[in-house]
Amino acid sequence: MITSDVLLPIYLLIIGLIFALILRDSKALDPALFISSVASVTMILLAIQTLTSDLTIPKITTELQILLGTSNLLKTFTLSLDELSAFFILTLGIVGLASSIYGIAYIKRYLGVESLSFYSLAYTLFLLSMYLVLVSNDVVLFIISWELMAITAFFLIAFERTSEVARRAALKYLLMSYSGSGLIIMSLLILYLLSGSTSFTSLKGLNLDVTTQYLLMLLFTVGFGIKAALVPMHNWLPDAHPEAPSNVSALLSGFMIKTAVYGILRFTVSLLRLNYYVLGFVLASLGIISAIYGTSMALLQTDSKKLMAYHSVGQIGYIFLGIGGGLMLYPNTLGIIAVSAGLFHVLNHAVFKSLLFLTAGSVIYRVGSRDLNILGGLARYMPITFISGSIASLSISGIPPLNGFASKWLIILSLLLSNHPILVIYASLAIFVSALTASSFVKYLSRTYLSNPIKSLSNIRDVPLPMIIAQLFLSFLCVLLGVFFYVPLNLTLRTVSNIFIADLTSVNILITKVFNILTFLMLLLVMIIISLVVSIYTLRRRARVVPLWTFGTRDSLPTKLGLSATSYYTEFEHTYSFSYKFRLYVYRFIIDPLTSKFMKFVRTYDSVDTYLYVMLVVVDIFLTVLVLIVLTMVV
Amino acid sequence: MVDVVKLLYDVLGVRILRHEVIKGGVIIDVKPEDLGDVVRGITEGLGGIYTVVVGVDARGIDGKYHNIYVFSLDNLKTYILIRVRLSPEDPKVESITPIVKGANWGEREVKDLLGINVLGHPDPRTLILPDDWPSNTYPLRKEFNYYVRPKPSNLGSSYVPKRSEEVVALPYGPYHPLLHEPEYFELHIKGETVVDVEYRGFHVHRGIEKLGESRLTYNQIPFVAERICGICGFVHSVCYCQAVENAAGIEVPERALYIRSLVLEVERIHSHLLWLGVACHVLGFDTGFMHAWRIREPVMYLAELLTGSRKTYGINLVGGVRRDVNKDSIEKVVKILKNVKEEYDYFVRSLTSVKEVIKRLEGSGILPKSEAISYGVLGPVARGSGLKRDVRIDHPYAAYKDVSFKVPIYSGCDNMSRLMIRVEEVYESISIIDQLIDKLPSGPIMSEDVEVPEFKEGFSGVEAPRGEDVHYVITGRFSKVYRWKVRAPSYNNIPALKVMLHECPLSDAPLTIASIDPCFSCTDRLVVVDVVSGKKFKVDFRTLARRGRL
Amino acid sequence: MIGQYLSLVIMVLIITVLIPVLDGIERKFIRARIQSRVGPPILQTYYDLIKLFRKELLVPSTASKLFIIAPMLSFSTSVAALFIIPYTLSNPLSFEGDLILFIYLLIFSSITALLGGLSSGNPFAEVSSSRELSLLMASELLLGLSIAVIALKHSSLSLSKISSTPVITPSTVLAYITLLYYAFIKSARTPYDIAEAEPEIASGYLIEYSGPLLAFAILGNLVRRYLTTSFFVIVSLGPLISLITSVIPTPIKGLTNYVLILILSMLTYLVLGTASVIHGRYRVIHALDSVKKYTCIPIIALTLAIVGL
Amino acid sequence: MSRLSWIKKALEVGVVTRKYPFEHVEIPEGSRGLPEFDSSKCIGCSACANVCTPDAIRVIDDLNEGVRRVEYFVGRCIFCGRCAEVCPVSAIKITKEFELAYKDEVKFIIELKLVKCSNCGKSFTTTRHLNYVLGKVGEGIPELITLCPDCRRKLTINSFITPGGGIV
Repeated sequence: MITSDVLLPIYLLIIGLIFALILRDSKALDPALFISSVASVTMILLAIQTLTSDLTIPKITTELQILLGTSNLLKTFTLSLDELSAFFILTLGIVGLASSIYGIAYIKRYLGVESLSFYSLAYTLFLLSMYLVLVSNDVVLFIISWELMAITAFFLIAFERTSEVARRAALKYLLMSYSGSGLIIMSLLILYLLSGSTSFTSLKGLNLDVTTQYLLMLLFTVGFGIKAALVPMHNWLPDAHPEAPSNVSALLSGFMIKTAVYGILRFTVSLLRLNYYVLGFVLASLGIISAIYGTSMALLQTDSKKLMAYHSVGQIGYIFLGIGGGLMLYPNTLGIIAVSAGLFHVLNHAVFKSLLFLTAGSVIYRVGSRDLNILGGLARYMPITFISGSIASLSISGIPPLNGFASKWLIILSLLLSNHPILVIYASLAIFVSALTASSFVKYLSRTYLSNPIKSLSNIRDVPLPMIIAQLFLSFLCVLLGVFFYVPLNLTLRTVSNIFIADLTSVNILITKVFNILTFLMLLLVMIIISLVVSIYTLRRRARVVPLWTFGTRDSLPTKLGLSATSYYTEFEHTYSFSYKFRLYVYRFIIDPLTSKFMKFVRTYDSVDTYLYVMLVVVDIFLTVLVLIVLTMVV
Repeated sequence: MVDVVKLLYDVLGVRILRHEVIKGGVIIDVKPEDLGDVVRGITEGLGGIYTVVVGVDARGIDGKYHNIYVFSLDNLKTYILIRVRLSPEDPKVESITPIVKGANWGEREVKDLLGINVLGHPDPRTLILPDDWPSNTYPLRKEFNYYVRPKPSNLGSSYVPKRSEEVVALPYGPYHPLLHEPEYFELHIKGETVVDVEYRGFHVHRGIEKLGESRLTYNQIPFVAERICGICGFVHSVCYCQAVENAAGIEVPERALYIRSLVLEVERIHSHLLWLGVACHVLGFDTGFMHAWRIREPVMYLAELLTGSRKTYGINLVGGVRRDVNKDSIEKVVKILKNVKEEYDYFVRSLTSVKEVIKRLEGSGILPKSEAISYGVLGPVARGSGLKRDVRIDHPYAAYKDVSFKVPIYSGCDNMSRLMIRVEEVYESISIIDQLIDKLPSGPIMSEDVEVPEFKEGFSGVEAPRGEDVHYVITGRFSKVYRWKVRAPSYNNIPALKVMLHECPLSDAPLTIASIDPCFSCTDRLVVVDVVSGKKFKVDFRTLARRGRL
Repeated sequence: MIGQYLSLVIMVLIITVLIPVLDGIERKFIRARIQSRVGPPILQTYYDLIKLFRKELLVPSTASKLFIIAPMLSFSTSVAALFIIPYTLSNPLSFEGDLILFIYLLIFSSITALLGGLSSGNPFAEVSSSRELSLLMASELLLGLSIAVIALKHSSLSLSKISSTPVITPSTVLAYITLLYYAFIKSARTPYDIAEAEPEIASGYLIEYSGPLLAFAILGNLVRRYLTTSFFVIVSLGPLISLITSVIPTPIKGLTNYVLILILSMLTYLVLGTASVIHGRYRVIHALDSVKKYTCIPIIALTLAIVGL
Repeated sequence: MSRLSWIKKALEVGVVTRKYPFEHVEIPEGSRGLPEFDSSKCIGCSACANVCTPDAIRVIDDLNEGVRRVEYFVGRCIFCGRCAEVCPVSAIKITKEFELAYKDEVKFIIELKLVKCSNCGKSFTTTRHLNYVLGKVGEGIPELITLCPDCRRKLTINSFITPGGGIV
């Protein structure tokens, strides 16, 4: 029974795949997406079941038979499902569910332009590969599914084949992620050679000498860092994520980049137990750098999805700050809390970031633009989108009582209290970062929903039902996870304790302390609700609608009135230019040397159609897999 | 004077059809087609600076329309009035705006009010008339009665604001906390920086000139003229009286002249103090605002003491003044001024301690000297850009020839130098008043014969707190003026804002606008109908009250 | 337990009632006095608010519902923040890290007000919110660093703990100074009222508000102003008060603490008011520059704290 | 000087504004306020009406009642005081009264009797004016006094013409 539990989503998704393969264009979309949403639900249930069943039950493991190459050689991979993967599966489930439901309506806008069956194929495969990454208990399967994820993501990013920007971005992403996965594969090969077995269980308790440890640390950090888009390995993300269809970008930003977090926790922390302090220091530093850098870059964006993409960099930074900080203080209770807060932020970020991308998608769906310079005034036409968008924005800015606040609060709190000078400095900077986040999202809200539209908005109404459902579902989660945050926190704590084999007795003190903030959050929630009700039901009665105060000009004001998104925070940028100078240096010394090569590729292949790239990619993956198989055969 | 005429003939030669020397200036007649060369000759050859364009419906005199372009030769202490006579059927003349930027408004005004076509004007939009004013209706033509209120029509000339597509606009006014009178500035901004500005003014038209030409008699006009401006009203009445006196060749008694200068200087002091207060308020420094006005209050009392009224003194008549000053009021004046000077000194010194105010004044609202000349800016604005212009020196009037004072000049070209000039002028005015009081001659204050012959031209300038105020009068029959033209200083200064506001941070835009001490009602004195509502605009007797409220 | 909560509610109510009076006092005895005016009566703020509540409520046609919701929301959240402050140097609601929550609530409240203004669709609201947020970002850096110092020195982030354990070292003193400066910035008085700058952008994000909504917006501003001030008082002067009142027997101790803190907060409020009256308004860039310049204080403080001073 | 100099000044100056309506404000001697009309002196010569710039003073003859009304409307008055200057009998005095806000339009109305022309019966001026002129010219030609200007002109012309039609 348990076995089938793990396999259930896989089966479902495979059915989805079959649908996508056999059915023609638009007919393929609905069943595939429906099935994938069902699969997501099963994932959620599965994860919850695992996380809530008490620790004594052994980890669910199962065997997956895959036919490879010629029929005579048969390979069995073991899948496993422990708390760590369960937690990530939960996240995947939530994001997957939302984006699948959303996609049902959203992808229809590509009807006749792009092949929808192709989309549903790639999408289902994408979900499947991510799920496999999380459950695989075997190096080879891990690598295969990892590569599969990379390619399918590539296809989804380059979904709009017509747009050259998308193709370039996709290629950039692909090449970078290959260089990343190359490193990962390398390090996994090393491990394999050391342990002599491809199963994770054999890696556990593998004792490594110092040099190997640092080597692996480096390889893993860079390898996964590229996937996670940590500065300075980030620069594929702001190009790639905005180009994909919005629900896919939700999946990309919401979950795919977090597989890197999973990878790091899985290999460097859970299995190999590398030197926590050094690793933590590296991760935390990279984290805070990405947080500051990504957010301050996001401050300047005039493209809604690019803005969010940069925020993904920033928020990943937050996550790594939490985890890294936690690792630095490992034996300490605060360390446990910090790591679990980091994990918690993974969940929260998945929720609000995918919600943000979905709202941006809804705006694109109706208005057809994501340029903040010309958008505006949509709040009156798309109220639900506006509400969910603002909830998400407030949540990412860490506004109580929403979920973004809970995890940020825990991260900052645990780091500040840890009397560790470096971490304290990092935490204080993190407060600064959240102010930046808030400002940039006020810009997003005002330029998208509130202030004067530059384009005249005629007969714009709110988005179709599936999209609304997806948005409301996520916004509801934002509030729920924020107010009752100790529930998911318990899950994360448990996960972490399982990683570290740490006992939770000391941690429970915090849980008891949490009581007061709960009462306070309740108070806050009540006050907010009261003020909402009062202002809507009493004040609005008395409201009299008058034209906008245009300072007495007789003719209505000029069309382009107000502040263009470009000119928000120019003074701030001017004054606090150091953080932007930093960008300059990073580009000059690190990114440009790296990217220039990729760009050369791009230019050479630019004239050719996307399929050429695909060919290259396919060949590449075959080679990698072949090498792995051969190796496994040899031993 | 003769040498001026000679000079003119040297420069312009046969282009001058005939010339006529009037008090304080020379009128030369030229052919319309020669106008461009003549203007170029005067600006480049003689260094004349544009003053005003006057359009006259002289069909009652010689059956033609006249356009009179006035230039000021500061170094020769005289005005040059270039007159072109235009056919009554379709009056048209080449524009001189390409040569002197300042003439932009003047020519558009003539076009609006007298229907004199200006060919080749760079910006031939409506300036003064409301957007819905019926076409071919020209208020200043004699056949147009002052009480007529034409029906608004959309067929009429309409004002089209110039807006480039990529620019983002912020509306400043007509009703904005900064502006105490309705004006519309449209600031085109990039980030927090102003890149361009559109101006739409003349919301406060009261038809005073038309009124003066049609209804009022010589000695009634001073009282109306005083109400052109709420702050420097006395300047206007003095200027009007001088113009008429120049035209009629009336000799004004010495004592009257002294009293006029005395009151003028008092007015200058209170105006500058008022401006200082406003500047502080605009810079968010209300304490300075309150204290500036606290110091101003005794000056107002002083004005009331001398003239019998806080504002709109109403002591001017053609040929002299109505009210004499007596011994004890003189003593009071001396005492109060001494006190004011101390207070003011303290105020200025402690204002320098407010760093952020100083920082904002420096380097904002730059008006380069070359632009200043070409726009023909006046008063503190000109002096702040290093131009040495002061009517009290260049075209001496009243009693200024008898007193010695220095004209502060700053070449910073920014708001700071404009402020400093006003600051120093207050000291100067106080010393001038002291001198006047010492030298005050005895005698009558009103000349005996005030006979005014008809169709004589008079031109006069007075240095208002905001700069040179100019009145031009053609005397008429039945003790009424035939044409009365008023040109307030702000009329020349406001167009220069386009230059000042360029690349100026948004926070300093209000300060820059305020730094020319704009007096919109002076500028807008003209037509009959209010632009915004198209309704009649009552003559506002309480301008001071309005400004006082701020 | 219940009694504690009840007393907390009562204390908060008292303060909420006093805040407009405090503003009135500032207007009458600080502003008017220094500008040598007669000034309004002390209850003027109340009269204004009452008048506003009576007035009709105008909503621009371009506005969304948020325009109506926001003022009351920002007011209620700032009132909620009032509940965190340990008035008697201890607070039944206090918990580890309520300081962080307090800060985020402040951000929340001010952001909501801005969003409300923005939703009117008036360009000046946009300009002002851009200014306000630039200032917010700059000042949060300042705040974050000084909080780091406090966290290092007190090794606690619960306001009631901090306020009841005196730690006087160079670094903490510097941090306290920073907090005072922060309160000055956040009080949105001159020279830092760039977001409302009457003559420049016509009171910015409040431009479209009128009647009850304006009243709520004003109340929200006043409460926030008081919050930042009392935040400084609690963190920096609280320990001293606890030293003084440690001798007093328990039953009246809480009351004395409350009264002392109230008085001190009001005094600080008025001092800040005085400081603002003799300042002009900064240009936006100057304001940011000044904040940036003073950021060195908490940086020094943090280095000192790390060194162990 | 430092910023504190402002506070120092404020403390030394004290409060300078006044609670005006509740406090009396001293205005200097000879400042011009509301003109006061002495109806006993006025002769209805309408000199004041001629010089009045804003038409605050109007002179209207009511023929069927046979009176001349001198109306003064304070709402239009600009308090220039010209009327007082030109009044031949100094019936107008300028007071220092400046609080002029009333509910209703304040009007001073002086009603003076008109004299009818002894010849054509047209009423041409007020009795008082006539007496005033009499006082000025003294022993004039009393029979002409009661005639209106037109009749007077006619009479004078006729007096040159002999009954025969020839001119004297």
